[in-house]
Amino acid sequence: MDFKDTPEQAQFREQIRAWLKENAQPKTETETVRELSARYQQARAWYKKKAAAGYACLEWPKKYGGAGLTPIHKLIWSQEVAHYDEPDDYFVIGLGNCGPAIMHFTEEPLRSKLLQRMAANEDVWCQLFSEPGAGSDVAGLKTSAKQADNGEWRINGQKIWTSGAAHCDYGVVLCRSDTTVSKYKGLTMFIIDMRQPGVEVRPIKQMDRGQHFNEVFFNDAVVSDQYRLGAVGGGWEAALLVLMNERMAITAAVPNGFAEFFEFVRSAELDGKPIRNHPLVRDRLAEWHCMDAGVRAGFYRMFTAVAQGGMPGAEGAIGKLVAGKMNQDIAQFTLQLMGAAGAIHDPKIAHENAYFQDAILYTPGIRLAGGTDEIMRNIIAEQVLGLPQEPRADKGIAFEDIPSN
Amino acid sequence: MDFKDTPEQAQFREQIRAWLKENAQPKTETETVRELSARYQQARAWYKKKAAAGYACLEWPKKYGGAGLTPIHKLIWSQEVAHYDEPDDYFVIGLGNCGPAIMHFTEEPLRSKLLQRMAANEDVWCQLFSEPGAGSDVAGLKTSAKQADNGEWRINGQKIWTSGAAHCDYGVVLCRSDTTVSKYKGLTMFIIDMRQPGVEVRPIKQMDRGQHFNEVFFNDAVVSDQYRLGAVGGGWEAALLVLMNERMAITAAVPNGFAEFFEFVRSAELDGKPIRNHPLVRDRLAEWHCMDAGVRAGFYRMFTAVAQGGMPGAEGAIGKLVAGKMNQDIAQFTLQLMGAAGAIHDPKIAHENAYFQDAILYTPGIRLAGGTDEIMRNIIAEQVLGLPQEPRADKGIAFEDIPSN
Amino acid sequence: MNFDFSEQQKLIQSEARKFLREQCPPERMRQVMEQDAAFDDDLWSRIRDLGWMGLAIPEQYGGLGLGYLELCVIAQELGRALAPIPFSSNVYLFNQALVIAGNEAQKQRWLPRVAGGELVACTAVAERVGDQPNSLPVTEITQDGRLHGQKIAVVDGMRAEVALVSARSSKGEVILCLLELDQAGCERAATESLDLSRPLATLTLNDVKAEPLAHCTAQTLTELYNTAAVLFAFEQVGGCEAALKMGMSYTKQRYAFGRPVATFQAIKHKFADMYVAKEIALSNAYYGAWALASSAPELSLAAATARVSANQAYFECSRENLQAHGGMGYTWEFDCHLHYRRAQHLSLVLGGTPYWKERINTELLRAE
Amino acid sequence: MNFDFSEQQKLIQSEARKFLREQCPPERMRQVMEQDAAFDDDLWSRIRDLGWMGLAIPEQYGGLGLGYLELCVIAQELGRALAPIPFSSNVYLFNQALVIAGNEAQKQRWLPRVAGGELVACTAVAERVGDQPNSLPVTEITQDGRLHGQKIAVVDGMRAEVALVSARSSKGEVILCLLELDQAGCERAATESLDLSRPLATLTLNDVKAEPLAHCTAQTLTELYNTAAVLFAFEQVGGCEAALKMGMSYTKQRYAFGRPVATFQAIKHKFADMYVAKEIALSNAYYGAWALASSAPELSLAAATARVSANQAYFECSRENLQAHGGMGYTWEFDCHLHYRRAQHLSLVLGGTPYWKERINTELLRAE
Repeated sequence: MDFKDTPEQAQFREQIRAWLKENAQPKTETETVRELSARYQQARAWYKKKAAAGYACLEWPKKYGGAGLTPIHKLIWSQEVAHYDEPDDYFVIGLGNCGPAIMHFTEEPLRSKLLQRMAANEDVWCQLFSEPGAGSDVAGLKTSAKQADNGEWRINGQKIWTSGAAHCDYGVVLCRSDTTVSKYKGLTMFIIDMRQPGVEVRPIKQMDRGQHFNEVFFNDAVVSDQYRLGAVGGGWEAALLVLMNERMAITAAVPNGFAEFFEFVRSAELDGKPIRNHPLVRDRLAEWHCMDAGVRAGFYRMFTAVAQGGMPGAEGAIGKLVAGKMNQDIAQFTLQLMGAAGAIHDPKIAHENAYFQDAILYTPGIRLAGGTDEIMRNIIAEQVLGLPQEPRADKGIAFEDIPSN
Repeated sequence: MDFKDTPEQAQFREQIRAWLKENAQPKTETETVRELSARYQQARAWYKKKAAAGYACLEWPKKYGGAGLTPIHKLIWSQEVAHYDEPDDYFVIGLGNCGPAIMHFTEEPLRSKLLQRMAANEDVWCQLFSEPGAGSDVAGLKTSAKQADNGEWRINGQKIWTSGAAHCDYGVVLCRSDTTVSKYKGLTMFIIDMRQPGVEVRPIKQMDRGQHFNEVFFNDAVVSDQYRLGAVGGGWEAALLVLMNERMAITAAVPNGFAEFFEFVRSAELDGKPIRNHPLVRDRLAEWHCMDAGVRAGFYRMFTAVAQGGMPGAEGAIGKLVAGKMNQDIAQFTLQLMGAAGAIHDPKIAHENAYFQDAILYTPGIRLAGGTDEIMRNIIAEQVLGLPQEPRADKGIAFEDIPSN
Repeated sequence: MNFDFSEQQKLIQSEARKFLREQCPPERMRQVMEQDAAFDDDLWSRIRDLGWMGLAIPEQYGGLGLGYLELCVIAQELGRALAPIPFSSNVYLFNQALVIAGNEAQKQRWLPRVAGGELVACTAVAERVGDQPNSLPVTEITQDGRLHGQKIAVVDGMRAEVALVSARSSKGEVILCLLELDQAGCERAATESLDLSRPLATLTLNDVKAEPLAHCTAQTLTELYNTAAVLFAFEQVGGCEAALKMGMSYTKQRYAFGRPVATFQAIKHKFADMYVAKEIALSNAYYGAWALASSAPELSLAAATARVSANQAYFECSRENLQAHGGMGYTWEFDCHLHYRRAQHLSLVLGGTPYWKERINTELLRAE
Repeated sequence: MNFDFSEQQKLIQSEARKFLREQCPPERMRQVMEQDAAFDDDLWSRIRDLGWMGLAIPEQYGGLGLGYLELCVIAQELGRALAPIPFSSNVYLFNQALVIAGNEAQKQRWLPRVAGGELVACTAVAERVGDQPNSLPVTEITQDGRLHGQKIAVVDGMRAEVALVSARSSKGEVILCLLELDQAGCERAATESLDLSRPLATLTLNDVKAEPLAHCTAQTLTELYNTAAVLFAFEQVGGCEAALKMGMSYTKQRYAFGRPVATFQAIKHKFADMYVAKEIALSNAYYGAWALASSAPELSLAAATARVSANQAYFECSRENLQAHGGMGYTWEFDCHLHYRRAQHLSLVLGGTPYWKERINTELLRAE
């Protein structure tokens, strides 16, 4: 049991450390959490820079524009780049989720063309699964795809929570192609050109006033059958492949607020006294440290499993489930300590650049995005612990007969 | 809004105060929580004493041996008797649950005979609903009642969690009289003589080594049809009446541990320092005070509603749900403060006569008895908030076809 | 025992609820938030016409001469309706301060204007992040009544005409002063609030003229906050009830996996827990109302208990209502965040939970 | 990075698990509880034959000369099996104390007997309710090595032949001494334990002869407890896993309302939460194992972190396993309370959660 790199890993780490030192932007003390959508240009510039140096798509085959390395190299990259202020994960949905689906389901020459453009960041991709009426229950989606006699498909409906859709060139869209068969059998997946007629993107205003997510409306958007991913009616299996890759895309852990709280405890005074001496604050510091440390050590375990050729387990689900509530609790606890002034949402007045005021407003989103806390617990219970499903009200009947709103 | 009695209530309160002062045993500082079963003789003597003075069955009609007063008088009695060390609630299951069922379902002269003997504590009654395979789901019970040609019923099966069954003369037992109809329709309720052949009582050893509860085995126990309570197949409705009376039986709140914790905070020193000055202890004291105070104030609201002729609401369910977990948390928190010595279960060494060591072992029972925490939340969600039931796997099919263990 | 509001009080409450359901849908709060307005002037004037501002003010000062209990039921409805108006600043705080510690002249000057809804007042206590209501102010008042200092997190401070300001007297004690804000040396700057419908200001006071409350003692601020805590608690409980209802209604209509979301046990148990928290807060608020209305010695403990329970219950109810809505709950468009923001605001501006928990301890462990 | 046990260590673990599944079903613990025995002598001698007691003891002292990591996986299995034996008293504490601070003569005298399972040792630190591991003992040791005082909550104290006793030296510092218990002036009294299978004693020491650990410093006890905390954490995590498995298996078989109890969302989410707590504790225990095995400077923080997580996880898992069993979980007959009692015992005897949380703070905020 050790934390040592193999000689080859150590050499790779040295190499990227040197490159990052030269090329990446250091973190600054005054850094504030910037809205993702505001970082688009920076993300694009950073991506081009790392792609030029050969560090994009590390684990993709070279023929698709990758570096032909392994998931471990990607993990080492993630560890090192985390020390810098670069939005390295910005395009993860396209690269991590859509990329493997394209690799798996398309034929040459389309495959190489799409992947090379994606790897070079010439095309940015998004994933279009969730709908206003199908969030936790993604497979309950209703956006319809109907095939015409000439083989083309017409897409109608609405998707929601599409990250960065306004900047995207292509999307992977899951549609219902048949309502007369059971829920999971009537789905088909397609590539869609986000710039084509019949596709309209509208930003969603979040409760914290950010606008990273979008609604996407399809109004007779036409897709050629060549852009179909997987079999007609095989959309759910294709979607599972995408979602498994989401799990595989070992990105930085969901922000849990511990680092900011620790900094607050180290440095803040309240009512003229250093709060680090307050036993209640110390109790919370220890509590949240244990959760933070446990999630981090869990990632080391996962890293090791992947290095040994295994698959990541439930670590991501645990990390996300813990992080959302913990970050919200940290924000709440800290604001309450601040007293009346906690109600002021102003980085010039509030501690840590108003991190905790920001956090009280964005943490509800962590507990919802990518699966609610409740869905995470379902996943852990059923997929990790193997507990039986609830009796299903939507099983064994045609989709059109399933009760819905 | 006030806490004043009406003149009539004030007079009644004065009267019982004077009587209690003369007759009831005062609380002592060194009192320890005694096992319920160990208090049987004391309970019986106390009951006889209060019955002789006319204070038993306050809200029952006089013809059945009661005092012919109202639920308010009973509440006033409960408040006053709570200041003394008397097991006043000892016979509540018979009087509060079985009594009203007898009143409702039997005919004269049986009715008066049974009730008068119950009111005089000549007969002690128990309630036999739960079974080893039917706890949370009481209506899933399997103890069978089959009617012979002569009209008599034969009872076979096993009941569990019967309070004080070893001391009981009669019981109200819920049986399955028909397995070919749906779950709630095939039940019938009876009176059973606990001393008759075919009825065997065995104590259950609890995890805290107490033995208040029992298993009761029925082996061809014969019951005359005259002892049937309600219609054949009408057992569930009859049981609901009993359980509603359980809710009506406004007894003292479930112990939540606050008083003991408060005393501990007031008086204890740990590691040579008074713990009342420890901010973490103060945080918990305030937290648990709020819950305790809220439950108590909730009972005042209920008292008022009942005084105005209304029905008690969810206050009992809330009080029990809060008390179980809170008492367990208090015990855990306190033991942890005690450090290594917390592991010693000895009233001569541990604080508050080892209350917290006792409590860590009995509080799991509070969270289970009379409906688990999960069932309490179901009740609040469905019966108080009116939320819809889950899809039912046991609906609309014959009992014998319902999956069970 | 009669631990309930009277029929008359319940009638006032149901009328208020009906009025606010019609006149104060959540769009009202949204408008104030989106237009960076100070408050809803239109609603304010309608409420003035109903006489609510003078409900508990004696008739001799232009009020209706009713009591605190009537104010409690109104507060619960204002909280339920998320009313974006300076009612608490005027009625729970400014008005109460005069009632508790003003002399006749001060009362005659200000109470009729509060009762008539003719002014907006604010209360300025905190100076630094982390200040508690009992922190000794840095802001000083000189012997001749001149104030120097800075106050932050002043609710309604941008629109108020008069402020109640805590200051350090020449004896080193806290004193509450009346300060007319429209004078030289008095600067205001807006600061963003978590609850955008209840704006905050920083007041910078440089040699400005103020007048101490005539009968102010070292205990006055505590007494004032006791009263306000009970009334805030009723607002918070009203908010809990609205959030709970919103969540139940949404999940009953919304389907997932072929059944209404409200049929899932995780969701039902969430609502059960919200309800328990709300009921505990409500019962504690009742006890606070009784203590307030009967000037009971238990008021200090009852008020702190009501506040802590209400802070926690409204946070839980608003947070889990949002959670029960799923992704839609996170949008600006849905109303979930209105309660969530209001819950933050109400739990902070009178001092946070740790301060009030310490107050509970002081009371419980007093005399020992 | 290789943050996992080796194949060899995993093999030791699976062999241990197999052995204990056969040789140490819960009835073993139950027998000790019901017969008021000190421990399971039969199991103890079988384990001795397997050489587990000397696993991490150097070969020169009769051990196998393996490391801490091997001990960690054995600990996890002992915890899973609820083994009612003085393994922790002998191996994690007494043996470790000698390794850390004994001189060669002391090691030669005692280690071979520990390795051979020939003695039972105990550790006596607490004196009063509320004492923490860092409380200065009242028990004194004189210049000529005589002990006076009383120790409580001494695990295995009724059967031990030798005790490791903390005392106040003439310099007023904590010192650890070796005390042979079979001498005049040394009295033992049994006190009931929450975990009846791990009995406790009160030791009264009246002018008894003891010998300080030769290289004992003021830090020795802390170092010793760091090591023990990591090993205890593995026992606790093993217990968590057993409790979780027990609950899942029972609720999968048991029906209510026509379906297995394990299909109810409230029960499934309960297990998910237990699993999350257990995984966090396990990951933190791994980190502690790494720090222990590599003598890393992070050990102090890692050990405290592992302990706090393990204390909380085992309480939650054992408590909610019991809850998931419904009424049957509350009976003596069912095994749920065995884990619940053991969880209490393990979380208390090395000092409770508040002490270890404070240790985390000390480490996190050190150097500032």
